[in-house]
Amino acid sequence: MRKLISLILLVIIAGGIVLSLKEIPFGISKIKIGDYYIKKGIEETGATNIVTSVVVSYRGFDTLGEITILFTAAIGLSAVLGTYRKRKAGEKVEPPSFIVKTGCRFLFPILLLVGAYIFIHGHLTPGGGFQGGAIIASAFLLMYLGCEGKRINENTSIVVEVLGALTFIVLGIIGLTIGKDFLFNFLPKGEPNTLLSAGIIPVIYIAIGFKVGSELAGIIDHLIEKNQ
Amino acid sequence: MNLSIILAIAFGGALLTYFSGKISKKARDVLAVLISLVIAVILAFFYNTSSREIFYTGFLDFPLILRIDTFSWFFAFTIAVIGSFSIIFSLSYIRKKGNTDYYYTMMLLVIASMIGIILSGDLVSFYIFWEIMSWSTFLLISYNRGPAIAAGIKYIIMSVTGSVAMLVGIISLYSHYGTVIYTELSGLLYNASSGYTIFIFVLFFIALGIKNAIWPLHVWLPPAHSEAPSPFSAVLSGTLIKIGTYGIILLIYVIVKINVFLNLGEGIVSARYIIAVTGAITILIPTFIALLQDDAKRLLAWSTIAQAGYIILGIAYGTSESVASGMFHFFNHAIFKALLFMVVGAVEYRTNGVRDLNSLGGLIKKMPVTFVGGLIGICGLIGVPLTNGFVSKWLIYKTLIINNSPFLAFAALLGTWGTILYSYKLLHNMFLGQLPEKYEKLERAPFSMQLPIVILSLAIILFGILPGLPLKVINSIESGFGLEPLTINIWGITSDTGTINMLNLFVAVFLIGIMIWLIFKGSKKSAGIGQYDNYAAGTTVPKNKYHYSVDFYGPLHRMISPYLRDFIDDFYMSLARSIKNLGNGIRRIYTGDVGYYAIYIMLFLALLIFIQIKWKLW
Amino acid sequence: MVNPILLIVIPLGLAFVVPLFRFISKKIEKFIPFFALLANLIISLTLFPHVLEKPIHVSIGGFLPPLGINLVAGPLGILFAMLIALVGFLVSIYAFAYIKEKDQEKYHILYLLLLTGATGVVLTGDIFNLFVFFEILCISSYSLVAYFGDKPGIESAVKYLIQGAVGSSLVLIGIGLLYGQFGTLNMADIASNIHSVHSISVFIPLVLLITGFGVEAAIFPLNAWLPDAHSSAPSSISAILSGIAIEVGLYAIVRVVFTLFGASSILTFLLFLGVITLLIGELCAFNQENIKRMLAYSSIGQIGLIVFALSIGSLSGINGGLFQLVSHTLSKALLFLAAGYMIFRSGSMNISSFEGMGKKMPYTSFAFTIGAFSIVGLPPFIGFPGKFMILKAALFEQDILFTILVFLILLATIIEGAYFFRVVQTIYFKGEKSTPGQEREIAPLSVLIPVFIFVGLIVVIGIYPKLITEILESSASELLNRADYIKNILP
Amino acid sequence: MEIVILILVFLMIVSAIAALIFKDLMNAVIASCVVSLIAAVLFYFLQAPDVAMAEAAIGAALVTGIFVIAVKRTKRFEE
Repeated sequence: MRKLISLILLVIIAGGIVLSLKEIPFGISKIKIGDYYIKKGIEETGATNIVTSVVVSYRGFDTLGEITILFTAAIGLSAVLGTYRKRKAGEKVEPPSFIVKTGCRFLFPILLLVGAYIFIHGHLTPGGGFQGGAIIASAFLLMYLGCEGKRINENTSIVVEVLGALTFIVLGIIGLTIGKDFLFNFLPKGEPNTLLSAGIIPVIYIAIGFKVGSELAGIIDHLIEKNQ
Repeated sequence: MNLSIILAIAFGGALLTYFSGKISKKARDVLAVLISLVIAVILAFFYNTSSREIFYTGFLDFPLILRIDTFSWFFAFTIAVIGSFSIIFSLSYIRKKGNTDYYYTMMLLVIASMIGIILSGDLVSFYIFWEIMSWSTFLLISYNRGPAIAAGIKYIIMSVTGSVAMLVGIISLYSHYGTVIYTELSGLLYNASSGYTIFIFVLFFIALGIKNAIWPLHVWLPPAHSEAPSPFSAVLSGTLIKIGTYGIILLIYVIVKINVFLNLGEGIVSARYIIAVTGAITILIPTFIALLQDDAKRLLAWSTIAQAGYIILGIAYGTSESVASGMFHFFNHAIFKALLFMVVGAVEYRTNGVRDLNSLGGLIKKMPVTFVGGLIGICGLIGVPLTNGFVSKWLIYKTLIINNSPFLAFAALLGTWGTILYSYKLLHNMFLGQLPEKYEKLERAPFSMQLPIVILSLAIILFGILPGLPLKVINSIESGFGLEPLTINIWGITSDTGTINMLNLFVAVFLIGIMIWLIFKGSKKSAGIGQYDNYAAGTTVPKNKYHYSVDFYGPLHRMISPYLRDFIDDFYMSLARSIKNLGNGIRRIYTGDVGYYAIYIMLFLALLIFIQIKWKLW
Repeated sequence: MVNPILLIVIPLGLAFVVPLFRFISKKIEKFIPFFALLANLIISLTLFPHVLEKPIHVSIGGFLPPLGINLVAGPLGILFAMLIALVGFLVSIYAFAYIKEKDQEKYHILYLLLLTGATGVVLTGDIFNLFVFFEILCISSYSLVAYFGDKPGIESAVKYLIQGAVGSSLVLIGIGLLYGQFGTLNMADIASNIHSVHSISVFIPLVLLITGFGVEAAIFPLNAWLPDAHSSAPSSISAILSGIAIEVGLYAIVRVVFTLFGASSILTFLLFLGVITLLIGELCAFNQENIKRMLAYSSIGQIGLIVFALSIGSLSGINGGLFQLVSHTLSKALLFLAAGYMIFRSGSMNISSFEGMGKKMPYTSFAFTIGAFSIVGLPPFIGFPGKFMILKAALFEQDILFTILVFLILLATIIEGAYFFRVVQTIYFKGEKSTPGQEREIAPLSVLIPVFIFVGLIVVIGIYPKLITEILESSASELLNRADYIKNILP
Repeated sequence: MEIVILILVFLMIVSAIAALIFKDLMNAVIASCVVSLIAAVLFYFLQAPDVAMAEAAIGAALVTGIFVIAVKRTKRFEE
């Protein structure tokens, strides 16, 4: 009965959304802000990857908010798990097999490298701080799976996290103090398509990469190390 | 002198009293008495003046106005005087109990807010002071704990119900006429449709009727008056419920104006008759319920409702004599009901909280002054000639009879017979008959209790013999309302249809008294019987086996009690219960299962979408 | 003039910094929210006179709207920012003594983030940015509800999380649809393109947004999370949730309905919804034995009243609704704080365990009484002008429908009075008169100071409502003058 | 090209339904991982490499990992 009702309700809602979607033209460049970004993005921000220029520059404030959400979630998780830690006695974790162990050890540095590559080149190629950070975090996930007993240093991860976020905010405030707006791109934009271009965008993306990486790794750490 | 200074003294004094109590108890007592007296004295100086001032402009866009004229002076002064007597009475009464700082503060706050209500010149400030009075009263009613808690909650719920109704009325008037100032409002309702006038009337009457305890709205009063501390009961009964009376007069004669009021409806269904009949019912039912009470204060509480019925009857009847009787009776009732509550309070104080009429008795020798106060009080209550109650009751009977309202007149007379019965029961069961053994060591009431009792007793006699004093004030109020003033002199009233002259009456009573005294003196002396002389039926009854006060009026009691249950109270209680059950039922919506909660969200959304797609409502 | 962005950046930056203090001293962290919110309070107060003249627009990153994100510090936004900073500041003082759990650091971070999110929501001029800050607010409140880590806390946090997540996803879908149709996320830009909500393609995003934000704003029937969450959270957080979080949800709805969509046609529906919410909240609270649940249900009722007032749609209606909002924020925060400390002392949330508190904790009891009277709407406390203004606005419509709704509202007021007075009686008059050994236990100063500042505000604004009516009036006209809002941002 | 996308979409729907139906939660996690992976591929086809990358890294890798941990710590089979 309950399922049926839910189904009916969802059908109605979906119908409504479809009706609304009908009005939206797909594939036609009617999206006016999007058009502007594509046309003027590189010129205004210096980032070749338009997505990055939108994420970090045009809508950089959203990105600041998003890393805050992530931060909030991580802190909240650790706050809840930190107080709600029930120890199950005698729970044994099976040691990983040799293949897993070797594979993980082999992949760990490579993943770190890939992650770093992605966020450093965020303004040039697809990807950026979030993706790079996630890849780094998955490297740590592998480390937890493959290497028994190893874990990240909590203090280090927190310092990295905080510094990453602070870099973002400080860069924003510098923009403010030099008389322009918050998050103003005050560094020289440089030549597009080179690593040292797009002003503060790569700096922010690197900071985000570190922050996201350490944060997600911290979350994994909290989940796995519940029985400490 | 500024009117706002009175309020500043009253409210500021209340707070100051609290803090001074933290320093010194003596200083606080002195301060409390002083403040209440100062207010009364200042108000006395305002006699026969009229002024109007804006005292505060900070509340939204309403300039809050204070005004004084004879009408408000009369009420304010009565309230201030009764209030200060109650505070004097409290001095020893409250000493035994805890939280004295709190008690005095709240008492002064109630008095201050009552004076604020009376002095307000616009409905918004009227409402503000009204609400302050409501909650400060609430905080004081429950002071005695125990059953007082239920009494307090009943009071405040009814009071809030009334005041929200009144608030709608006030704002509705404001939205129609753009003003809440009495002088600007007055007469504006002349052009309103009678439906709207009735709407306003009903809304205000819910509030004023609850405060004034008019019959189906009275249920808060008996528990509240009987459970409150006695000096505060005096304030409650003597003055606080009269705020409702004040409001009714204000509504009928100042805001709506008499001519609109008299033209509202016709014959039996006119507003005038409906209210008057309600007043008559309020006299009848509570009088006989009072007869059934065994608790002294509860008896007085029911009696208060009944007496308020007389006042309403007089006011609503709308002739100049009836209005005068209503207002005069208000004045008298304030005096003798405050007095009676103080008498009961003094007994309660000395007997450590005994109010049960079945277990008291014979205190006449132990507390003679209190007894005399009680005697004069009930004389006033009954309306014995030479007491003030006589004049006001005479006026109402006369009006009702000559204006051809036999049913109302009958109700008023029947009410008086009932009053005689219950007030005799009160006096007898407390002071006459045998003295129970446990009270043999009883002392007299302390001076601070005797003083207000004596003064109020004297006031009853004074205004009984010289009714012209208050009637002069009432007369000038009436001419302000557009009613024809009565022809009065200091001794009474003269008119074509009946003259009352207390001087003649006084002389007559005096002579009759002398004659009776002489007859008694001359005839054979009857034997005096001591309080413990229980010789009956050929044998002496042991002292404590038989107590004459128990089951007073027993047969009558058994006869009428089945008809006089407080059905109204039962009705309200079942209403409260059903709201409670409704609340418990509705709470089941919140099942605790988050799956349902998610469905609620989806349901809400789907419903909106469905309605829009189907009917294009928005 | 100060840049309003600092209102967001300062608490946000400080929240990020808090973890570093563990390397210096564990004692400092609890003062961080205090200073951050003090700064916010000062900034919003200095902005206040400027805003009354002309709303301040700040674009971020040097991109003019609608290209980049912009902040709109209008009277409404600053009013809310001020309220958030004020309540947050006072509650942060309360937390000095109240929060004693081991992971204090995380409490303070989450607390700051919650308030940052709330401030962001009320200041931003971009619908997606609003969503982002809304999420910060929600996520931090989920975890703060579970902060004590006891079973009811975790359970209600999870329920809150589920319902909140449903709501957020609806909001996100709505924003997506809006972006698809109008190709912009700037609220003024969208607003200038929306001409009517009659078309289903505009109506769907509207109801999605109302429903989504309605979950946080606790409108019936979207409010099932509230009684659990508010009652099992730490009392300081309950105060913030009741005083700030649901009001911010309401702000989002109001902003969407009035500014973004200009959807006056849906107001009648919201009118009824408000009254239903009010009645249900008060009826549920009526027979409640758990004090915090009672307060939580009463919050539902109050929100219903505010929704009703705002949906009258006239200037005086919105004015009254905003006044009631301020009054509810102050009074309910006070009630939760006072009740919180009494619960802390008596060890139980049952109302009957408060017997004799009037003697044991005189100051806290006094404050609770003031809060209760104010909520019920008795003069001279702040609740009275609020209720008065709402009734005035409703009756000025001179409509029989409004008269009926007013009577329903007043019925709810009576019910509300009944249960609040019952608690006041329990505190003062119930229980043994005075048993020996019942020592007076006066709450610590860090509890009494914020509580009494609340009491002071309640009394002062109650006596002198003009203190805030000016900003309320310009806020109300900001909401109603949609064209001005658009013109100011997109000249 | 069109055909490939259609097959992918079909596979995606199948694995989404599978994730709902499976009683063994570990299988369900894997199925949802497949959904994410296909979504990532589809994003790539739709010329959104940034989103594809995020979906692959977060949806397919991290979330799956976290789910696996969660399932291991609670019950493996749905009742």
